[in-house]
Amino acid sequence: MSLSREQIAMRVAQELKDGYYVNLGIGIPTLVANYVPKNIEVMLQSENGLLGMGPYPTREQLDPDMINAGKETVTAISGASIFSSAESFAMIRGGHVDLTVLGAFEVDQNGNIASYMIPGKLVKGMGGAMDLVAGAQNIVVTMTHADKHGKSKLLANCSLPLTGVDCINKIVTDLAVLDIKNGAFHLLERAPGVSVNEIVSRTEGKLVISDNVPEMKFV
Amino acid sequence: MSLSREQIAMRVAQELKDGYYVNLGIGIPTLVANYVPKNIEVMLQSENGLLGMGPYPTREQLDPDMINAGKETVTAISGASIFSSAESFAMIRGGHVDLTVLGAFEVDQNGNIASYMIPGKLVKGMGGAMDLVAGAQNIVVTMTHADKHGKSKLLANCSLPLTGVDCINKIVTDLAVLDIKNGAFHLLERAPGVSVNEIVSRTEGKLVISDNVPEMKFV
Amino acid sequence: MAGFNKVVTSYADALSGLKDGMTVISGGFGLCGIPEGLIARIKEMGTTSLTFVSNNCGVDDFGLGILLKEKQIRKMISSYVGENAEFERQYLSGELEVELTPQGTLAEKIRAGGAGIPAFYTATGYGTPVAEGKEVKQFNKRNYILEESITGDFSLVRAWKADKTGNLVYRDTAMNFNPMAATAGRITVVEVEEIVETGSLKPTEIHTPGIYVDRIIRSSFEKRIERLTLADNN
Amino acid sequence: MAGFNKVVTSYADALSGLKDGMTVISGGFGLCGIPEGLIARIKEMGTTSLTFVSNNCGVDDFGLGILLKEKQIRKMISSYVGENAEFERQYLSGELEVELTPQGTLAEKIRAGGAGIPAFYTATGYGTPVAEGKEVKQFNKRNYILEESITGDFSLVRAWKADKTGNLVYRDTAMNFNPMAATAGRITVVEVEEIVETGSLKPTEIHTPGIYVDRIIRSSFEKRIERLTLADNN
Repeated sequence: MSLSREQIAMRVAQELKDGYYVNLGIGIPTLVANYVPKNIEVMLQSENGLLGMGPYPTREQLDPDMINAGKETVTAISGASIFSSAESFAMIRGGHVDLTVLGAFEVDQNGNIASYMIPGKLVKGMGGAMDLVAGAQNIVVTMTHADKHGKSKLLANCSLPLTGVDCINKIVTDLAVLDIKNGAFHLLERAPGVSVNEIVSRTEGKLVISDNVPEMKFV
Repeated sequence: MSLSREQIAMRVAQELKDGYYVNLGIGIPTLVANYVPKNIEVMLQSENGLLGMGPYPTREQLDPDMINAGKETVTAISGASIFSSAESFAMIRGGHVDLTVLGAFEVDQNGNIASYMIPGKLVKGMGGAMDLVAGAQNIVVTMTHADKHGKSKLLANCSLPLTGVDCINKIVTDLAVLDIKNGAFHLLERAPGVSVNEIVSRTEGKLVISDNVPEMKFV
Repeated sequence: MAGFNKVVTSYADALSGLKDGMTVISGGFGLCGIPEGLIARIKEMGTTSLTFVSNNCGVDDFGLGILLKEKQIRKMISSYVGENAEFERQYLSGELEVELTPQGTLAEKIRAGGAGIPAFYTATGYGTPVAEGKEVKQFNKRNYILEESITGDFSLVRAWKADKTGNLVYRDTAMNFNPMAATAGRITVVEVEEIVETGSLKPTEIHTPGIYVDRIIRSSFEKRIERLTLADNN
Repeated sequence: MAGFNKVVTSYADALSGLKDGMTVISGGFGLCGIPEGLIARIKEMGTTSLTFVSNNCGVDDFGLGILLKEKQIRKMISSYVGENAEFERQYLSGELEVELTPQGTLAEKIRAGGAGIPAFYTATGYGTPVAEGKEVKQFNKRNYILEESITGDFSLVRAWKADKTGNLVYRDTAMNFNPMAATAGRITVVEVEEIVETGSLKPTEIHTPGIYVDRIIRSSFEKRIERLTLADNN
């Protein structure tokens, strides 16, 4: 059975390591913060200028001057720092953020990503997504494996305008965990109860499958 | 009679305007701070990262962590700010400093300046001089009109390696105040008791002289 | 002797010299840290054909949205411009020109403008629509595009505290684009919550040195929240 | 679980991994704000063929001068290298390579290195020996030269206070090149006067966010004064 949004977030959270600085995009990536393993510490970076983002505020803590990159009211944890947008993207562009998790419309077998623009629909802008995919050491893309019509989002070549080229090497979908290398998707894990055949049928790009593809494990 | 170092500094101080942010180089330029007209306020920038430099400290104020760009111990005035070298040169390169006063070995009629290197002698480095001449809105060069052998320092073409090109438009020497424009020095004022002829004889570059060249005035 | 007292007491003085067709850089991220009173005053002035450089464009009835509504903005240079129905209408009808710029590139373009750097290379946007028409160069076998800096005729900044000489301190994430905006305006106008005695801000705790600031006006702020999110138990 | 505790208690740990031939960026201006103990430790380690990126090179018996004396430095990238007789001797004899870089360009090259910007244009040095071999480009009819960024295998930083997560505050003009150095090292080591409780530094008053810092060591400092100047009546 395909994973829920929460389960995708839980699987992504297994990619976190102790001491990581992490930028979480809007949507499923935001949920990852709820599943940080108990035995590690990570610090969340929000690209509007906050390192050490905490949970949503109580009514008493609520402050219009404390928001995250999704424009939600938030808090800061002990050890947080606050800085300008130029400093924030110096961190991101300079490769100091250990892991970025973000959503996408499409990813292709060459590590290209399309996530900000569907021609014909209103263009709202890329925000910080282009900087994040160009700058992060490590990127995990979260998305559904196929759209609601069953059309694959893991393609040979992205059809939409790109957010970045040759920058994605890990994807967690509702069906599978995959690496991208040498011009192909490599199937690493499948969602519990999902067959390799189903993943094959939902993947348009070149897919490399080893003899034994384990099911994802959730603790 | 030619001006003393103090008199050169006094004349340069007349170029200051109320509200000016000013960077003063080492040597005669440093003395300018002693002659700021009583009815105006200026703020001194020191390129190691201090805006609002104050006088030398008393023994009680002395602090090894408070120095100026000449590595001298200094103080900060009320309203001072302290910042990184990158921020300091953002101010300088970005044209936010209103006036820079610095010394030179040579200046030529095209506004080129040579001030950091004499081939054959040890090269100690340009420090911030190249940034200052490239970035300041307004530059006053102070120097003796000729060297001790009587050789002019106001040339048709600088002979030494340049610190900057086409950037100097005002010079205060021990003999005269001059502008540089349209490929020539323009004599504006002469030191008290110094004849136009003496200035002509000590100026190698093209010199434009109006009918009446007033003596400098000191209040 | 005015010296370094940059405080003005009217919005007319604060925005004196702002004219049709000028480029204005504004701090703010969403509705957080925006110069509310200066924007409202531009609405009153009726200045038109403005180019605004701002990460976002407000909402329909707040922030830069109120200038859009009055058709005072000709062009927006922004990274994200959702949340605004009037924006959408003007953009689709061709009344409004939009130059979408990645957020980090936008921040760096404004910083570079203030710092006298006319252009810099970045990997951000290489191979995407953002790279169209831009020079590409390789460094260490990676491709980068050349991005030019931005300066403004005016910069509008919102800060928390200022002293009279223009030294500024920002409050929490209301800082965002404001420090860069402060450096890149030919005339930089700052709207603050509080004017403090000169000398009361510690020199190493000043976010924006006064050298960048031309005019300061004290104001109070609505500080509208765009997305109110609270802890579960609230 | 180490989490974000970056404090080390020995210089051996602080400089673990430093090897012959590496590039090291060091904060400091003259003798002000230099990482005294880290430099002394490199002397003890005997690491050689180092390239040092530092505005100055100390004096004969203090600062980077002590590494020069031991011939541990192969190359200096600096803006000003006077005040040092041994430096002069090695430079004139060809033992020491020197790359003179304008001070503002040096600061910006290190900042760019930390910020993922491989190169930028500046007017500084155009038409001078500094411009030799560099690309020239016009923007708004003015000539600029292309300068490439600098990164280091190690950065050595001196700060005043750090919390355990590496958030740093500098003291007065001992700040100088330290904030840029902190961003541009593959491994950034910070020597501090005081380690404070995490949470005791106000988030908006932190000069260097901890994300740039890998190791912190507490030390005490001689803080030698290079040019003692006192008010006239002293």
